[in-house]
Amino acid sequence: MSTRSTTHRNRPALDLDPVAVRKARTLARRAGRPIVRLAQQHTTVSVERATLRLAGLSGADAEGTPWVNRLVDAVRGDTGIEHGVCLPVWHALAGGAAGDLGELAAKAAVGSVRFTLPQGRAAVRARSAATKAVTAGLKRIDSRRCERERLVRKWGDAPRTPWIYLIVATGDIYEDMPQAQAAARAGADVIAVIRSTGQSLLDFVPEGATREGFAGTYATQENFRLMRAALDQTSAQLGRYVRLTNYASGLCMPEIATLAGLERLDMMLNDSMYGILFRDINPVRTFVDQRFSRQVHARAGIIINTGEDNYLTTADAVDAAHTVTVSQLLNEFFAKEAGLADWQLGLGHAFEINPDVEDSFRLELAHALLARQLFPDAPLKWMPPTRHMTGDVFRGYLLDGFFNLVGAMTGQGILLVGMMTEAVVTPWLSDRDLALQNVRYVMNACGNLHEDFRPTPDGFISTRARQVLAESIELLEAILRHERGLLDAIADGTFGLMKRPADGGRGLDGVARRADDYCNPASELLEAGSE
Amino acid sequence: MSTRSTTHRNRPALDLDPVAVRKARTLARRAGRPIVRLAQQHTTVSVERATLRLAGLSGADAEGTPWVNRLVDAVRGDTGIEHGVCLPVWHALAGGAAGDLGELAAKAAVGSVRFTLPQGRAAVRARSAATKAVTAGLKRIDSRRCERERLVRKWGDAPRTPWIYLIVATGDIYEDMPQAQAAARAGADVIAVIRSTGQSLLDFVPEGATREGFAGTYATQENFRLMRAALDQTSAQLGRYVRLTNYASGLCMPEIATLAGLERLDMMLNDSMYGILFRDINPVRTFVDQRFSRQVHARAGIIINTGEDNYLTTADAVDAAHTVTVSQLLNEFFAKEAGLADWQLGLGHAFEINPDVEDSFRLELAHALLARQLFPDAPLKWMPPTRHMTGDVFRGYLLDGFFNLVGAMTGQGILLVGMMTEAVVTPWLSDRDLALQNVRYVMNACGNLHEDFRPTPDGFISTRARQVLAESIELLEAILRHERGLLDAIADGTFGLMKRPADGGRGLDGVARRADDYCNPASELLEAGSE
Amino acid sequence: MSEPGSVIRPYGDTTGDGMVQVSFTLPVPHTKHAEGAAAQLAAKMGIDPALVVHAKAMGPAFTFFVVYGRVNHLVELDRVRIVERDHPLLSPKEANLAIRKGLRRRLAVVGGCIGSDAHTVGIDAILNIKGFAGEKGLEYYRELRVVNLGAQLSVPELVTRAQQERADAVLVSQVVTQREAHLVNTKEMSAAFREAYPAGRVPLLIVGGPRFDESMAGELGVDRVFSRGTTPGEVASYLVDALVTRRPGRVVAPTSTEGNP
Amino acid sequence: MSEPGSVIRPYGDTTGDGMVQVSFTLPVPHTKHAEGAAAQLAAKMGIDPALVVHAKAMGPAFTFFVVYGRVNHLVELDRVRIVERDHPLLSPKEANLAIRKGLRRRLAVVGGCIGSDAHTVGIDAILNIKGFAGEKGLEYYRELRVVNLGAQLSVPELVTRAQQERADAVLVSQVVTQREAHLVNTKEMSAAFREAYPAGRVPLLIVGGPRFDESMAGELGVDRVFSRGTTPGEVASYLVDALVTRRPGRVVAPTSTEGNP
Ligand code: B12
Ligand code: B12
Ligand SMILES: Cc1ncc(COP(=O)(O)O)c(C=O)c1O
Ligand SMILES: Cc1ncc(COP(=O)(O)O)c(C=O)c1O
Repeated sequence: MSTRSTTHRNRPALDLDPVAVRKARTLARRAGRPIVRLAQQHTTVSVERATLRLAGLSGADAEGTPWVNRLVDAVRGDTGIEHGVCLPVWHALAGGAAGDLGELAAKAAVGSVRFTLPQGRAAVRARSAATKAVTAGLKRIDSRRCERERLVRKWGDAPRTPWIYLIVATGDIYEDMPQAQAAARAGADVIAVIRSTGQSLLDFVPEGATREGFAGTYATQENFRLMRAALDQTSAQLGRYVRLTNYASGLCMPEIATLAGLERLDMMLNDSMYGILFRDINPVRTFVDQRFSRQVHARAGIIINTGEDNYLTTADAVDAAHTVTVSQLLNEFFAKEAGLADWQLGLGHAFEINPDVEDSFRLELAHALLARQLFPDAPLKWMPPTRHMTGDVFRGYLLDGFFNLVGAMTGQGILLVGMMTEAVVTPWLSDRDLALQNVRYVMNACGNLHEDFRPTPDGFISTRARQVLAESIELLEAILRHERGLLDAIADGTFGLMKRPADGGRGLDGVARRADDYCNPASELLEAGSE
Repeated sequence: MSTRSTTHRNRPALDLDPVAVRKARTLARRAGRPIVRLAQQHTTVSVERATLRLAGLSGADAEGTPWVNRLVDAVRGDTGIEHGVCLPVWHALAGGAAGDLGELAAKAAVGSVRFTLPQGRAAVRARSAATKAVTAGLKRIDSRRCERERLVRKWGDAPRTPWIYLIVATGDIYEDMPQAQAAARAGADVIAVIRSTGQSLLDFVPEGATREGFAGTYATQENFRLMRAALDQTSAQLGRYVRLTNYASGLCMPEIATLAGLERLDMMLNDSMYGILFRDINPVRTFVDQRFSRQVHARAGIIINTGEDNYLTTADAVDAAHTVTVSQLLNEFFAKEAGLADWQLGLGHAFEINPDVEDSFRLELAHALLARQLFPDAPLKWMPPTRHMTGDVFRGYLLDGFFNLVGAMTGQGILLVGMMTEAVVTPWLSDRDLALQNVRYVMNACGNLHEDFRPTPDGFISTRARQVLAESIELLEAILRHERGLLDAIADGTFGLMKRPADGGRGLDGVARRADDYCNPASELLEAGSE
Repeated sequence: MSEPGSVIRPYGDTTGDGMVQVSFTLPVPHTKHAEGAAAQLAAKMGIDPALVVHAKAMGPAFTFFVVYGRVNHLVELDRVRIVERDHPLLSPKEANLAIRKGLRRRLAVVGGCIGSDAHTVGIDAILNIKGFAGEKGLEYYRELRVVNLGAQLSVPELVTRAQQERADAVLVSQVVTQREAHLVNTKEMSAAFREAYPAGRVPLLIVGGPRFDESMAGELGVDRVFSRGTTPGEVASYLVDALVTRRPGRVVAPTSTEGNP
Repeated sequence: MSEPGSVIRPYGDTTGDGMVQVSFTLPVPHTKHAEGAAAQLAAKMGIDPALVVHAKAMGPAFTFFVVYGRVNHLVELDRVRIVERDHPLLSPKEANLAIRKGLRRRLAVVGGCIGSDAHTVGIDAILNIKGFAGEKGLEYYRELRVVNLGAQLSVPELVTRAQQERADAVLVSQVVTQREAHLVNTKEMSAAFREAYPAGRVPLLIVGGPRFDESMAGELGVDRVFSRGTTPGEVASYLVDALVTRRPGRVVAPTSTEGNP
């Protein structure tokens, strides 16, 4: 994103107090630290399954249950996961229980293997075998990253920022592919394949090519592969590397992150709290999975997209503006702690202010500039109006135009293209074409308007930005006043108005406190990358 | 418009050289002077008919030919119009040829009166009788002007600028009225009733209420009265004086201007060259009629709207930008010479740059700001995209939004609301409603954006504005280099690419060089108002 | 408003002109022939004359069209089918009173989003105190005991909770409609309730969402369907009418009338 | 491209889904009943299911609607009626050559806008050297003598000038369509020519404008109708075909074919 980080530098500067900015970051760090410790002290079934995927285990049984689930469940039954599955698994292999992981999983599935925790030299042997296997997986991810860098050099990168980000969501990977290719030809720099509703609540990753998602297509390794191949073909024709995005969030964050790395996806939706707030996934489960998945993204050179836009679909975009900023600061802290670099932080925000609010456009400018200035080197992800979109598609098309204008005037890095049918249907082919025409007009006609855009130091825009920053600091302080800090704050509905207690939510049973002898080569190798 | 002239004062200033500005005005004056002299040396059938209308003659014969035409044609047959029709007409009345003008016209129509030019005391008597009659007409116009001022005070004026200007064009005055009232209720500050195509080529003003215009409704005294009454009713309900606009331009400028004054219209389209360029009306005829009609507008307190937008429908809006500026300068000169005040100068310009041109939006800003700054106290009329509108109504709706944005950012006085169906049909009820929604959004959300809009002195926008001003000066100099100045320039296609020789075009036969004893009390009384 | 037999036409800028705007995509390359195809479709929709005012190629295989024209159909106002409210619209006060009087106990209402649907804003707008469009939600009604089960609820879960709470009414929201998810899920839900309860004892089943057709209650096996822009007051009034005014527990078919509102 | 019998449907986001968007105004106040009326109209247009996704009152007596839904009509590609070009598209060079060879004299072309229509940009785009869409106008063709009579021309004037100029072809533009002005004026024009000329000697009559239906030539009594986006080259090629390739002077009826382009 080097191009970008330069482009936005010459954006109009808000008059923000550097002391306040530093303070906000410090508070975010203080709120985040305990969560990181929590993450370091726990593992989850998904972390363990991701580790096995790195070690090369893939595929599913006849009912479509992935072998990684079969194997982890079996181990869990015998030894629990608190020691990590690696020692028992490679110990079993060493003991000749099976020739390879696949065979072992198959046997485990029918209960014909018992797992035990190796001790002493046996443990050392198991650990080194496991490390070898996992390292191979990480190498595959490394080579995919190099491949991306090579192809971007070969085919060329997006011509300008913001990158134009388009969604496909037919539910059928074979309809998705031509639509994605059409969108790329029409000018999209990034294609996101929306997931089928509810996949985030599945505690396994479906297998194979799928054709029957609801309002989206399942995230599977094969779907990833098919779509990336389709876009590679088009990228080659266009002489422009078209990026592919999918969603990590949910009960399988670590595994999906791993698959994304293996299939050379380029961006992943990965928010530290989305699963907790919007899918009622247990907070501890989420934070543990989130950290592992981000370490994998860091390694894979994948840009994460955070989900602050979601807050504004339930809370008011003016009243809750500071919750977006706070979430961005937390996402930044967690991301960097997990080893992600600034250019990998697609921090989210959205154009969701009620358009009937007086000066709404200038308020949007203030919020967008605040984010731009707080995170000068991050490729901010600017998201279009959704909740105030209605069946009046003409009005919707106009609103999207002014959303695009804010994007152009404030140097956003990634622009999620708005659809006039937002309130009606998942996007039609023609909606996408019209939407791109809208973006093209605004970028071409007004792309340089920022040169003439100079918010006065104590004008409406700067004042509003300072106010939001101040409210963010207050909120962070309020969070820290809670006995257990962030966990309690989440529990009492600080974000998006949802109350999520630390001991509630889905997937808690998949969490285990690491034993002292916890062993997970993946985590160990990935920690290297972390701060 | 006092409100306006203040609102725009705090608009971002372009860095223009005052010397250049002064020079442009001087050149325009030098180009205009000879035309004014030309106008002072001639009269036209329409000027004479307008005079009779002021004197109280109205109505038409069985075939619908207005009595003013009948009478003027008869006088012309006997004495010609070079002396003015007043002396022969009131001489005939004094001689008992008829009891009043109506009866006289009726007799003249059947050839039962002969007209002669009175001499000596008879002439004096005729002249003073005519003056008395004409003065009564002017008094009626004066009282209508006071009435407007009273009603604006009573009901209140438009809440802000730009005034929102909407068009109705059903062709049927009885469909126009409810649509105009609906538009006013929906937020229009000004209603314009488009004329039926080709009325400008009729050498008479139709009579009575009409229901069968093409793409517009005939401008008649009765239609004026009906629509003004309908809007008065709505204005009273809304507590906001809604202005009414029609078109003077054409072969009957002086008469329609007079009827507008008598029926309390509030604005009139009145361009010094539109008839010449776009309707192939003889230049001399146009300039003579134009001056008289503007003197009447001045007296009636009517705001004129000039037609620079039309140039850009045939010429390219970037290449021909300076022709718009030159035309505005000429319109300003002719208007002031005719006695109009700055607040009465609705100088026209339009958002007609090809939207695919790079930086088109900023070019529009540059042009709009140039006009704003050259004419700081004139209520500029900002007109929407038309020629680059297509059947893609979604794109059209977006373009209109950015047109509205320029209006808001550059402090325009009158905003002609664009319709998404511009390329398809004359506006539908729903087009108007959607268009107003578009304006409301932009004004409400971005209305104050100008506060943050600061074109740098040597940035793209200021540079472009200076360039257009420079080209305007060159063009004015080129015009003055012509032997007969402006007339020759018009003849060789300087404006809107149309070639219009001074001795060509429609209505030339209705022009006469004034004799030394030319007598027209209306002209004399109106001259008082002029510079 | 509409005396029997009264007909109207769409209105462009003149009474009776019948003008409409249409847009669609055809899976054909942009050729003159494609524009003819667009005109043919418009004609089949009853548009005559039809003006294809815009045609744009979207890639090699698709073309987008905008068509304007006069539709020759008549709208027969007295043949309009809508689901009428055949009961009074009550204020919270009146509703509470009616329940207290008529039932002498609080009504139990259980609600949530079933299937994979996670759109809770709609059901919350109906249930939460905060409410919608200035009206307080059902939780605000003293005589209603509201249990909001939130999102992505499985049907079995819903049934069990309804039984535990001895629910008089079950309110279900469905916002995602792709592949008719909302219809499929609703039918599954109503079937499950008929299975789990003795005939006639099934709680009042209400489904809602922006894309439902209110006249489909019968088909879906529910008592009432609410659509776009429903307000809590409308729901409360219906609950009182169905569970108090009429014999409690009895399943009421939606009155779908012909004619004037 | 379209083998006989091949049918297609509108495309929303899946092949065959038949999705379309419609908007219109009904002259009724905005009530639930009005939304039902909108749904009824959509149904009559063949849209089922029809979703009324937007309804907005415009004053007390009108409501604007946006409807989305699946139209059940099929587009029969082999039944598409369009006016084919049944002759080669010539370059100016080729056209000039054909005229010089076939006629041994220059073709006289008279053009203008009749009636009160003052929209000259269209006819100028065809006639003036400047041309349109990168193609030079007819004035650029050495073998064409072009007389552009401009705007707001009366029909008698046009006929006289055509006679004076011994016009082989007369080109008329009509842009304003309100109250069918373009059709009315065109019929008046063609009638006047049949009157003024001996049968069979009438010059080739061509009318054009953005809102004409090219298949109406017969009805309008002209030889050919050109619509939106016509280029000078298309017109020149037609002139050569009609006046040179086929027997000069002979009036050719437009070939309106069924089927594939
Ligand atoms: C907010 C929102 C979200 C939020 C939801 C947050 C939350 N906690 O609810 C988030 C960001 C999480 C989200 C996610 C997704 N969303 Co979403 N989302 C929306 C959005 C913008 C607004 C919906 C809303 O809140 N409306 C406001 C409420 C008050 O209106 P309402 O739901 O119609 O409810 C009213 C009536 O319908 C009725 N009612 C509704 N339910 C009930 C129930 C009863 C019993 C009664 C009586 C009445 C009733 O009363 C309510 C008040 O009048 C819409 C687009 C839009 N502008 O409509 C898309 C939209 C609904 N989402 C959509 C989709 C596809 C998704 C995703 C699947 C993929 C994606 N696009 O990201 C994901 C996954 C969600 C999932 N698993 O279900 C699509 C659905 C398309 C379709 N028709 O199938 C939409 C239309 C956007 C689009 N065009 O793609 N979304
Ligand atoms: C430019 C313009 C004007 C200019 C005209 C300048 C001039 N000298 O021509 C001015 C400002 C004077 C004007 C005035 C009016 N206009 Co006007 N105008 C337009 C506008 C913006 C563009 C038209 C244009 O130039 N198109 C570009 C040319 C190249 O395209 P074309 O005409 O379609 O021509 C092509 C084809 O049709 C074909 N073709 C056309 N003629 C012929 C002839 C032959 C022989 C052939 C072979 C081919 C051919 O070839 C051309 C090249 O492909 C349109 C809106 C729009 N965006 O379309 C309104 C529009 C045409 N105007 C309209 C109206 C109503 C008027 C007015 C009556 C009222 C008003 N709105 O001001 C006045 C009075 C005009 C009159 N008396 O006729 C309406 C017509 C509505 C209708 N369908 O009836 C429109 C559609 C705007 C609207 N929505 O109200 N207008
Ligand atoms: C960060 C993030 N993750 C995931 C999703 C989608 O999650 P689900 O698949 O649960 O709908 C979203 C939706 O907007 C998101 O913002
Ligand atoms: C100044 C002026 N006068 C008159 C008209 C309309 O004239 P006509 O009635 O000849 O179409 C226009 C059209 O835009 C105009 O700009």
